[in-house]
Parts: sequence; C-alpha cells; structure tokens
Amino acid sequence: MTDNRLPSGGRIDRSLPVDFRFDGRSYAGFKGDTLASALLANGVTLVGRSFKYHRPRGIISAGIEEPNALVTLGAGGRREPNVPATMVELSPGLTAESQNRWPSLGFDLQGINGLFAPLLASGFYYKTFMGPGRRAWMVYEHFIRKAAGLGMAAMEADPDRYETRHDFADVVVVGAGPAGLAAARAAAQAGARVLLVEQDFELGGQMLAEPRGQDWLAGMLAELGSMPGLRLMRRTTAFGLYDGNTLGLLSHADPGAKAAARQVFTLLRAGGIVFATGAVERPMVFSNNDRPGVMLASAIRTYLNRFAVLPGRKVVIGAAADSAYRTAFDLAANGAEVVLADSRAEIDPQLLGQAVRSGVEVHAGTLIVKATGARGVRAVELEGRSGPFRRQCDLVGMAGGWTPVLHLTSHLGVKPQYRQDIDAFIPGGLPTGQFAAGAVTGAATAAEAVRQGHRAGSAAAAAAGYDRKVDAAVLPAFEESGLPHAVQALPFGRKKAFVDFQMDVSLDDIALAQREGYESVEHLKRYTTLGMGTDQGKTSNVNAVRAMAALRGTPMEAAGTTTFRPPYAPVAVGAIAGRAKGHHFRPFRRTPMHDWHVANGADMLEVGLWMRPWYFRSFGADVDEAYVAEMRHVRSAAGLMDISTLGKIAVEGPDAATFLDRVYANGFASLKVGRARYGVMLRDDGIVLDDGTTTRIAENSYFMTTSTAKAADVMSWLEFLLDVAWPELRVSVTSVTDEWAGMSVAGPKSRAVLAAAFPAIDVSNEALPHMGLVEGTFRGSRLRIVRLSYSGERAYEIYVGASQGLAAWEHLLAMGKDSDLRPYGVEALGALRIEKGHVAGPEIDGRTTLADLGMARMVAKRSGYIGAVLGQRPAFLAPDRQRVVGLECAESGKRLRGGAILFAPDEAWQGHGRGRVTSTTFSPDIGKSIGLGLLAADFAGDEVVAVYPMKNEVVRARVVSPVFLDPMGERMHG
Amino acid sequence: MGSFSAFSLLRHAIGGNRHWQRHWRAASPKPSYDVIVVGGGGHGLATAFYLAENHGIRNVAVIEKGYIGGGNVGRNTTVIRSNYLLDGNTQFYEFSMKLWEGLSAALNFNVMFSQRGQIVTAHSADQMDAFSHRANIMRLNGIDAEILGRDEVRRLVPYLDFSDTARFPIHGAILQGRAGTARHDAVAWGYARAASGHGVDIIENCEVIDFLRKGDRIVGVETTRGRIGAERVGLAVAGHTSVLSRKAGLELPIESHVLQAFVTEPVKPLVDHVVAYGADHFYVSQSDKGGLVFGGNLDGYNSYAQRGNAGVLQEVCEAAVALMPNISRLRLLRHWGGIMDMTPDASPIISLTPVPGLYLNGGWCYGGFKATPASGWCFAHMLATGEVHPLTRGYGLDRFRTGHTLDEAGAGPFAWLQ
Amino acid sequence: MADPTAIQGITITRSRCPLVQWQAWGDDDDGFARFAAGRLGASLPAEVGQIVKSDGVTAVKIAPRRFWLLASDPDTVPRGLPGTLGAELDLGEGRERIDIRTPALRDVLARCLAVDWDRTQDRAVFAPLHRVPVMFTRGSTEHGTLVVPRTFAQSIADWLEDC
Amino acid sequence: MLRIHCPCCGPRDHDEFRYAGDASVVRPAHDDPDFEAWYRYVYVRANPKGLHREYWQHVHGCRQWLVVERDTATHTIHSVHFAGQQAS
Repeated sequence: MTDNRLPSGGRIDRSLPVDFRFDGRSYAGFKGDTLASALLANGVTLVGRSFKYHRPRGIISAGIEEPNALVTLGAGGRREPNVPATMVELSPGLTAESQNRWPSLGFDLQGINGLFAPLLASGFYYKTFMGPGRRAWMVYEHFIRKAAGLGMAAMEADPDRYETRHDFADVVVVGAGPAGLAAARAAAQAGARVLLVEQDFELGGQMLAEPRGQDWLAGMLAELGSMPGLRLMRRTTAFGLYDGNTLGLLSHADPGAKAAARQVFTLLRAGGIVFATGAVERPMVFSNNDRPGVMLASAIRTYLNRFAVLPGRKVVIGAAADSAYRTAFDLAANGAEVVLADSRAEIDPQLLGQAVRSGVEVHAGTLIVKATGARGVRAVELEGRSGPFRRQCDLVGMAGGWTPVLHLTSHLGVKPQYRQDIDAFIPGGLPTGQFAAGAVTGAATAAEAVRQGHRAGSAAAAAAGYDRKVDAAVLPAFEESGLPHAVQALPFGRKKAFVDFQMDVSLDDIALAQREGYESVEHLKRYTTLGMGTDQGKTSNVNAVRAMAALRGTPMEAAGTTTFRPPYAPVAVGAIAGRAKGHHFRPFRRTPMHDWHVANGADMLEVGLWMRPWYFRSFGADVDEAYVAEMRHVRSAAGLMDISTLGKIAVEGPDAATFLDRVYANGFASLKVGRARYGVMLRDDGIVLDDGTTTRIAENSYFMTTSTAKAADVMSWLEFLLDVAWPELRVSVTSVTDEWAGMSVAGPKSRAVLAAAFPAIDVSNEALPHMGLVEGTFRGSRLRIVRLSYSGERAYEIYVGASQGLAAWEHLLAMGKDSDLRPYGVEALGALRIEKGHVAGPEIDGRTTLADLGMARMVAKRSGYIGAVLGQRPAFLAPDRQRVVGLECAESGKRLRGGAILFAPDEAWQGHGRGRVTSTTFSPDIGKSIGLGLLAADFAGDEVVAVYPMKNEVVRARVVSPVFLDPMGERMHG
Repeated sequence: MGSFSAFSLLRHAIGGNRHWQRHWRAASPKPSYDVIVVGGGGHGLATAFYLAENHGIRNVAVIEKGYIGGGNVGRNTTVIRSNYLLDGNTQFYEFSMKLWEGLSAALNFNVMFSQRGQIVTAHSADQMDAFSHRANIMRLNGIDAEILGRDEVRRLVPYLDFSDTARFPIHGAILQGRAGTARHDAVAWGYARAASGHGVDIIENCEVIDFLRKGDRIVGVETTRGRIGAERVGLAVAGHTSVLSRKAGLELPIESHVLQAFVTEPVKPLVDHVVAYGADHFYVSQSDKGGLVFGGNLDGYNSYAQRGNAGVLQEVCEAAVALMPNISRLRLLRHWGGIMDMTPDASPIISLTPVPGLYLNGGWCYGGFKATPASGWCFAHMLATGEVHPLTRGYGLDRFRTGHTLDEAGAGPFAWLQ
Repeated sequence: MADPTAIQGITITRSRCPLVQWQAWGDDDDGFARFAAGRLGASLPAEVGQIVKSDGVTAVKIAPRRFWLLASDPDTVPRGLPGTLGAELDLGEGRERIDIRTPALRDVLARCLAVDWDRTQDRAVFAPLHRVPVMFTRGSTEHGTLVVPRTFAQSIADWLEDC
Repeated sequence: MLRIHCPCCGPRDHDEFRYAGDASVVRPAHDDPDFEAWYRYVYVRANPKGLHREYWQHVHGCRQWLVVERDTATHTIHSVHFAGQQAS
C-alpha cells in the first residue's frame, strides 16, 4: 500500500495522529484530515461500488458534492449509511465500511450487472416485468428492491441525542470562503448582528487549498475573531431556505469534543442573507470517467495543499478552464509528472510559459476520450490536433469548468439564469435583502470574490438597517488568471461515459431518454433518475442539461434546469426532530390529581395530550372486569371521577347572555343566576360542534364547560365570534381549564358524601336541586358545586381552585369513606353515559346534526343561532337520515361491538347497511350488552342485526330508547 | 409504437437501444377536437385514454401548460388504497383499486403497482372501534381489510416504537393487504403512451388562457398555441381548478393548499408496507429505488407555491421518529410541495357544471393519485355521454347546497383542516 | 452556541403564581386607567408585552385591553375592577411560575422559544414552549421566569431539565 | 416559516397562529335567514392565486384574531391588521 502523504505541508496537525478503520483494516491519519484525505494518504483508492452496475468507484471530490465515495459509519443503532467520505472529519476510533458490494469491495458479484448494461438502460423496468399474471411485478420487485438502495439502515432506535435551536441574525452569511469572509467583515463593521455559517470544520473555502492565500486567510480570521457582533458556526450546513427568510442549518458536533448532541438543527430567521456558497468543479465526460483515480482537478489540489496528500505520481489533467493549471503546477512542484490536455485551442501565454518552467506538458485542443484500468486508472486515451494518443497514468484530473452552488438561492422559486460566457447557471434575480457573492455568481478569482463579498455584506447590513462606515475590503495579494473556460464537447456514442456517477447515468442513457420523448429536463431526471442520488446531482446537473440541449438542438437556457429542493445536503431525520421524541414527542397534560391516580392503582390512558385514569386496579385485574365493577359501585354507592380535563371557559360581561344565546343552538337567554344548562353548539354548516354545560355564576358571569377534545377549538371559535363577527358585544372569554380542578361525585350516596365533606354548605335537594349551583371555599380556594349528571345518578360536579384539587380529592375520599366513595375511571364513565343515553365523541362525529342526536326539540322554536340556516338543508331532513337509537343485545352469550354495521334481519349483509353501532357497554343493571347506534330513521322494525365481519360475528339486537336507565330521571333529580 | 416486453427489451439492447421510439407523439394542436381535456396530469391523461379505449372517441386533445405529469401525479407519495368509509367513496375507490390491479397490462407499461399492504396504527380503544367500523364497511363491500392487535402489528413491523417510552402506545392497526404503491411518473407516461397510441393528441407546453364561447356555451379554448375548438371541454387541473374555472365564470368551493412530500437517501429494504401513524400526521413507504417516501399534514394555509415550510418539516420528522425510532439517522434527501384542490368535505368533484360544454374533474384534496384510473374512467364516461357515471353520483357540485357532503373525517367545511 | 454541549448547571424552581386578569370593555378607557392607577400606584403598561412594576405587583399587558397583575403574595394582587369598566378574573391557580437559573440562559432559551433574545430585554414575551403557550420574562442574563399553564408545568419542567 | 408581524407581539413564526381561511367572505348577521348568503359564506371561495386576505389567530401569543394580506403564490405578506375593531 502506497504512502501518499507528503513529508511536510498542509493544514493537518501532525502532532495528533488518528487511528481509524475502513473495511476492517486499520489505518492512520492526522487531526485535520477527512476520511477521504486519510484514505488517499494511505493509498486507498477503491472505496465503493456504484448504484446500478456496481462499478468500482473511488474518491472524486474533496467536498459535499462527492457522488461516489459513500461509506457506512458506525454499527447497531448508530449505523449511518451513505456518508460521503469527503465530509467525514477524521476522529479517533472512526469505523467506516464500503457499501453496495457483496461479498467484498474488491470482488463484487453484482459487478456482472455491467455486462447487461444495454438491457438495464434508462427506464428498462417500465417495459418489462409485467407478467405472467397480475402480481408478477411483486415477484420481480422483491429482487429489484434488494439490488437497489445503497447502504443499510439501522433496525434499532438511534441512541444519540439531537437538539433543535431557534436563532436570529440581522445578516447571515452562508459560506466562509473569500467572499463570505469579506461579507461577514463588512456587515459586522456596519453594525449588524452577523452569523457566518460554514459547512467545513475550517474556515476559508477554496482559500484552504491556495498556498499563496494563507497569509490573507490568517489575517482575515484574526480580524473576524475579534469582532463582537459576529458569530461563527462551523461544521454547519445551511441546507434549506424557507419562506420568511428562514434558513435551516445543520451543525455537526466537533468529533474531538465531548458533545451531548450529535447534531443540532437550527431554524435561523435572517434579516439579510449573503449567499457566498462558492462553486464546485464540473467533471469531464469521457469513457470510464468513473474509474478510481479519476478526480476533479480542484480536489487534487485540495488534497495536495490542504491535506498534504499526493494522490498520484503520473497525472493527466483534462482541462476546460484555467484553474486546472494551478493544480498542474502544484502537482509538478511536488514531483509529479503532469500532462495537461486543454480542450481549448487558445491558452493564456503566461500560463503556457509557467507550464514550461514547471515541467508540465500541455496539449492544446486535446480531449481525454477514455480511461483504462479496472479498479484503478492505468492510462488514458486522448485525442488531440495531431490525432489520438495514449498516456500511462495513475491519476486523472478533470477541470470541466465551475458550477455555482446556487441551490439555496432557488429554494424559494427563483429561477437560475444561464451565463453563456462561463457556461453556467448563476442565481436569478434575488428578492430584497438577499445577495450573492463570489464564485456562486461566476466570479473567477479570489480578489473578485472578496470585492463582491464586501459589497454584498455592506448591502445586506444596510437592508437590515445598519449602515455604519465600513473599512475598505482587504484583497488577497496574488494573481490569478481567469479566461473564460471552454464549453465541453460531449462525446455522444462513446460507451460508459458517465454524467451522473452515483446514479450510473451515462450519455447513452440521456440519448435514449431523448429518443423516447423524455426531453424536458424534469422528464429526463425522472426517467433516467439523473440527479436523484444523495449528491442531488451537484456534479452532473450542468453536463446533463448540456447533453439534452445538444440532443434537442436548443440553447442551454431553453433546456433549463430542474427545480432545486431542500435540503441542499442530506439531513438526518432525527436531527430535525431533535429532542421531541419518545415520551417528549408531545408534552403531557396532567390534572392536579394525576400523581394520586398513579400512586393509587390507576391504569392511565392517553386522551389527546391528557393523561386520565382508565380504570382502577382495585376494582379488577383488567379493564373489562374493573369498569363493570366501577359502574356497579357508582350505581349502588358513590363514585369519584376526575373531570379536570373538561374545557372550562369564563364568559364575562354585560352581553354574555346574548352571546351564549347565539352560540348555543338551544336558548340561554332565560338561564337564571345560580343555574346550569346543557347546551349544544353547531358549526355554521349545521353540524354539531360540541356539547357541554354552562352555569350562570352571576348576572354577567358564566362558567362554560366543553368536551375535553374540543376545548381548544371552542375557545378559538368564541374568540373569533367576538373579535370578528360580533365585536359590538361586550363579552370577555378566558380559558380557565387550568384554573379549576374538577371532580364529579355520582351515585345514590353522593349527597351524603357532599354533606360530610362540606358541612358548611347546604346541599339538600331544595338548596341544590338538579342543575343548581352553590359556591363556597375550600382551604382558601374557591369552590363551585354544580349539580349535573352525566351518569344518570344524582351527581355533583365539584370545581375547586387547581392548587387545592388534590386536597379536595383526598378530602372527599376521606369524608366519603362512610358512604363508600371510591374513584373510577374513564371506561366506566363512558359506560355510564351510554346507559343514560348521553351522546359523546363516537356520536358527535362531525357528521351528525342535532336531530340525528335526538335533540331537535331543543331548537324547535328558535332561530338566529349559529348553524340554523344551513342546518335545514335537504340532506339533513331526509327520511333515511341516521338517528341515535338504543340497542340491546338480543342473544345471550353475545355482545355488541362498536363499529358493527346494522342491517334489517332479512337483508343481505352487504354495502353500508342501515347504520352502525357507535358505543357499547355491558350494563350491569340490565344484565346485557347494550349500545348506542346511528340507525336510519325510516327503518321501521324493532330488531336489527349488528354485523361485524372482522370477528365473523352477527348479533341480533333490539332497537330501544337510547335512555336505558331511569327514563323519568328520578335518580338524578331525587 | 411497438409493444413493450422482455423480448422487445432484448431485441433493442442487441441493437444498442438505437431504435426505441417516442413514447407519445409530439402533437401540434388541430383546429378542433371532439373533446379537449385540459391538464396533462394523471387524471387528464387517463380520461383521454378511456375516452378512446372505452368510448371509441379518439379525436381528443390533452392540453398541458408544461410537461405531462409535472403536477401532482409526479409529486405525491404514491399510496394506493381503498379503505373508505362512506357510501359513494367506498365503491369508487375500490373500483379504482381494481383498475390498478390490471393497469400495467392494460397500458403495456409497467406502473410498478406493488400491493405491499397499508398499516395504519391505532392508539386508543376508540380508534380501534373506528378502524373496526371502517374495516367492517370495507369487508361488506367486498374489500379486503383486517384489524390487527398490538402483537400482530409488532410481528409485521417490529421497528415501530413498542417501547415503554412511546408517547402514544400502539394498540393495534387496520391493514389493507391490497393497498400499496405505484411508480407515479410511470402512470402519467403509461397513460400518455397508450392514449397517444389510440390517436389522442398530447400537446405539451400549451397553456390555456381563456375559453371560447358561443352564447353561454363553451366551444373550445384559447391557448398559447392558438385557438382550439371542441364539442366538450373537460377540466382536470387539480391544484389550479379555481384559477381556470374563474375564466369560465364558475365559482367553486375549493381552496388550494400545499401538501409536502419527503424522500430519504436510498437504503436496502427496510419498510415493506405502507405505514401510517394513527396518532399524528405521518405515513411512509419505501420506493423501489430504496428511499423512504413520506408525508404528513397540509402546510395549513392557502398556497399556490409548490414548496413547503420548515414547520411542517419539523412536525413530520418528529412524528417519523416517534413512530420509527430507527430512522432517526436516515437522512432526508429532498422535500417538495404539491398544490391540492381542497374541498370542504375532502371528497372530490366530478361534475357537470352550470356552464354548458364545460365539465369538471377536481377537488382531489390529497387523495388524487390512488383515484387516477377510476377518475379517468368516470370522467371519460361523463365527457362521452354527458351523463354522470353511477360511481360518481356523490361527487356533484350541488352536494354542498343539499348537504349531501362526504366528509370522511368529519372535520367540517374548513379546507385547511380536512 | 455552535457547540452543542449540554447545558451545565441549570436550576429549575417551580412556585405558585398569584395572578389577576383585567379586561377593559374599551368604552371608558379613562375610567379604567384611573381605576387601575389608583389600585396599582402606577399607570398600566401601554403596549402588549410591556411590564410595569409597582409595590410588589407586576402588571403586564398581555393583549389589547387585557392585563395580568402578578405578585408573589396572592393578597397583594389588586382586585375590585367594577363590572362597568371591565371583567376581573382570578387566574392565580391555573398557572405556575418556573424560574430558570443558569449561566447558559440564552442557550436554553434558544432551544425552547422561537424568540429573538435581544428582544426579550424588559419585555414579557408570549410564545409557545414545546407547544405550550407561556409567558417569558428575564430578570438578568442568567435568570428567566416562565408563567406556564399548571397542567403542563411538570412536562415543561421535565423538558427544561432535559436541556 | 412565514413570519407574521403580529401587531401585539412583533414578527413571529406562522405556526404560533391558527389559520382560519378567507377573510374576504362576508359573514351574514346571526339572524339572517338567507340561505344563499350562508351558503356563499361557508362554501364559495375565490381562492386567488395572488393577494389573499385571511384570518390568523395568534393562539400561542396574544390570542388576537388578525387579518393578514398575503400573496398565495409568493407568500409575501403585505399587511397585518387586527380582525376586529381597532384594538388598542
């Protein structure tokens, strides 16, 4: 294995060696290396296999655009596939594996796919695998899926931690190359709060690979480091630009530091933005241009100068731009033999002179047409003005021109513009407050980038309102040539000339797509999968558009580009989720008595965000046993229920009565002080929104309760009506859900419980009749007792200031001991209301009207309430409209189930039936399974069958009144 | 146009793939057609195909302002299912499912319809009841459905969060085995190729600017490529239905909203089903290329921009990790938006209109992809006969006046909440 | 801030939050202002988010014509707004006060609230924290106070402690 | 994130708000019996591609209902006002 590390130079820290493993072998690199630079330093050139043909692949780039060198990091729950080795900061103990190969990277059985390439051309799968039989595809697909995909994902939960942050800055500068550094300096000097974001772990961008720019860079960094208004975020990729000038940032932890979070997602609200995102070099298209050892020329220069790695000794560089020469000179200076094939006929004489002095052999008007060698490049075939020739080599450089990294600038829909002179797309007209500077605009030299950055930084600060005087830009002191580069001639007809390395899309594939009519670049992308890899086509996009434009005979600008979508670089799903996972996924909402329930044997249940006691284990081993026992207990003695989750709204003001009278379908104008009333609210379309009770506490003060589920909706709705519809009403609404603990005491002994618990309050039937209110205090907190029944028993809702909720609960249980007061859960609560025929969520399903719920009489003589007009539409009055009924199981040993479909006894069991069972329970009183259902009003029979195909069950049921219990209400009124 | 098969693939491969032809003809507009379908998306192309295939009407043009399949058919998460509750929806979507099952063969184009099954998790007893109700309705209508207990779900999809720290524990699930996914672009291309083969003109890069009228009647369209006459004009431009309808003087109960879709980097097979999270807005499947394709809720405000906001990105990723803690390290590759016609009951509109000569297909909300074949079938019937197809009787525009809405979720007349 | 290290040394304290809400009807602004000044010994804050402190009472304008009056002792909170001027509502049991003390307060805040730190100086900020609406004020760069709905208080405290 | 400049709370992310659709439709008086007026109010939407007046409530902030004028094609927000009578 070759040692490609140069004895000196580079920005690596040779005092800190770092051991790592790749495919099971140990290697050594230095702090400051990337995995890619360390692999190259160790002479590892074969690092992966391609997606479709499993061709051997090496490292092409030195950055985020890397299409080939994808590795899997870590293992178990920490397994992370498809990571570009060029973006992995080397750290001790790093373990990487190559992927998409079996049994080994060197010998991959699926490499045979390459032999069948003509069969596997673009879109081949649309033309076959269609038979025999309808499900044939499922068989083929099984194998295709296994072959596709790149690395393997983890099967275990990710054990690492992620964080999300919010941030704000007056000016955000994306990219810390020459333009970005200059922009940040100018903006900060102007007085703006500046945030400079850089994806690399070092600041400097292309300047890091420029030996002549090191002084400038050091000076700049020193100055920026001392500016108070400037913050730096390294290892941070701005991956998306969203509406509202919001940027999505992803920061990686410093692998050398002990960080609690692996990655941090920051949502950054920016005033002005400077995009100094640079450019990536464009590959050249020739046969076998994907062989390991074929690299971007600028990447070679980066490995050489930044990482002190000489990836080859005999180098051929294909050039369409002047930048290739810098790579050639630096290679030659480090002892490499360099041949430069410049596709241009005209070359800057100064460069030529320098080439001669450096010993670089330059061939003008010459193209590389083919690389040879299998697992590594051995030679290239060239075609020059004097005909074809061949050169042995172990490294090939590609300098096909530059592609501005304009992705972010177009995430909000700004269309890129084509610039003929540099054969590239640059950002289109940016909206106010956004600026682009440096190579992203096509700037060819560092000096030009700095000048643009300086201007953009000042302008962005000014746009954000900061215009203090700014010092002149500090320009780098070295010369660069910047002749326009040549438009690449694409070698149509040559085999295996790849345009998109990762997706294995060649020129042939593009030609085929065009032949078949997939001419739009969007069709091209979708048909060939071009640009759809993890690199999102950063190196392939322009070459592909050029190919299609050439095939169609249209100009580049007419061919256009595909839409750039966030994220600019892949972002872990877990990083965006941050800490909102597991039990933190959503906050918990706990009643004041929550801890008591948990400590006293309640099985808790999630109800929206709330936690509620489902049942108490003291009543039975499981819910089915317990809830029936709880029901019996409520009906025979007394039960205590935590109802703090009900929505509670204070309605105050001189016009509150008028307001409620409109809001509720049934009338509230006549409600007297000290009395409560059940009310139903409709939506504007006449469908029931919610139900609850409202109590008139004082002349201008009401206490409304809503269902647990609809509390927030009702609150907003009331505010809407007051703000928008009826601003003339002097009414104030405030949510007091958190203010009051609520508990209900129900059962024949409930009054005795209350009398014992609150001896100072008269709770006699006369003083506190059904729907009556008494007020008092409990341990310094306000106390409201409203006599309301959900269960059909005599029952009281007790509201006490939340701080005393637990105390009141325990007090009631203690004082109610003689009456055998025991707590019960929501399962029993739901069952008790079914026996009483009270409708709830399963019946109020967003499709039912008042009449459907059997409450048409409530509004018989009313108008002017919400939902009155549209509630009279023909569909709501149809004779087969489904209405709430009671159902009683008519077969012993069987039970009704929610979700069963109702049919007439003589009907075929198909279609949608006459209705359905909505809620069911076993009724200890009746000794049967009973339920509520919605049944067509024109159904005349008194018996239905409830069909439940999921359990192959058919149960006969009698249609009865929904009020199973105490139809005269003697229990609750007594 | 030559038929596609393994043999043709081999024959062409030997010939260096140089003799494949365009999949659909590049047509220029004729002065007039029997029927013009505006919109070269899945629904419009399917309509054109069935006009020719079922009704023998071949003098048909599909007019597309951009490239075909560039709208929602090429932007959705490709889920196909027929698990609908309400009378009208159930039968329509099951009919569509049956058409899907024979679609590759009917089109001689592999649309990669893969019946991998859809699982929707349930997180409460009430939700289990609601799913049972749905499953019972499905079975009673001849549609496959199963209710799974927690352990059965765990056997099928062990990577979901079955731990003690799950915020909303999984109680069970509803499964439709015949549900699945298809290759969305291939649906547009397959219909285009088959329609073109029947003589239909597919006219791309041709935008409708206005309608041509004779008295009250619409008799064609004015386009960026000239005037084109037609006996009947059908709109199939979901997302932009309001914009075009206004030109015809039609007022609609439609709002345009954005729904985002997300795809991760490709990985080896991980998710074999379509899985949806019953406790929040998240659904996921894995494409044949290996990427996890997922989605969530609408962005929540009227929008004609085919991009989404960062808030929904966060919501969706949170739900993703809550349901599948193992995908936390997987990386999101792209996310984008599609514009939905949202209706006040989340059900579609295939309807005659008050404007003679104009027929409407729209309002597909976020469920249009799965409906593509049946929508095309029934809309073609309407355009051919002038009559409502029996399967779409519930989809008329008048239902909002009469109250016969089909509100599966019961969310009410609030497009952004549907 | 770029370094995502866990917050070291955070102290979370929960306490009661005595509080009265005044809502003015808006048809007698002068009368309301006079009454309030009499009770408070200072003028009510003019803008939403503005804070006025007087005699152990903190008055915050939380919305147009709506004010919160907070004190550490429930008996200190002014009461007695006449119904002709507006509505008075005691909200002292439905909220909890959570005090956060940490040198990294700014970082904690960045992880919790989508609010620009530089705009929280001397202001009461109403914003969601882990989806729960809260009021945030800061006494110094190392001490912040949240007023949170009581039923979410435990969950919020857990979330903060996990920072 | 859309950034909505709440007249009370300053610029905030839109997900602090509850959306409530078209604000240009006219809500009939509570006792208006006109079916057509209610039908249009509840169902008919102009759904413009361009400027749209719409309701947002700052539920996680001051709870005020606002009318926001926004371009549905670009998401540029042109104005934000209180929905009700001018609040102070």
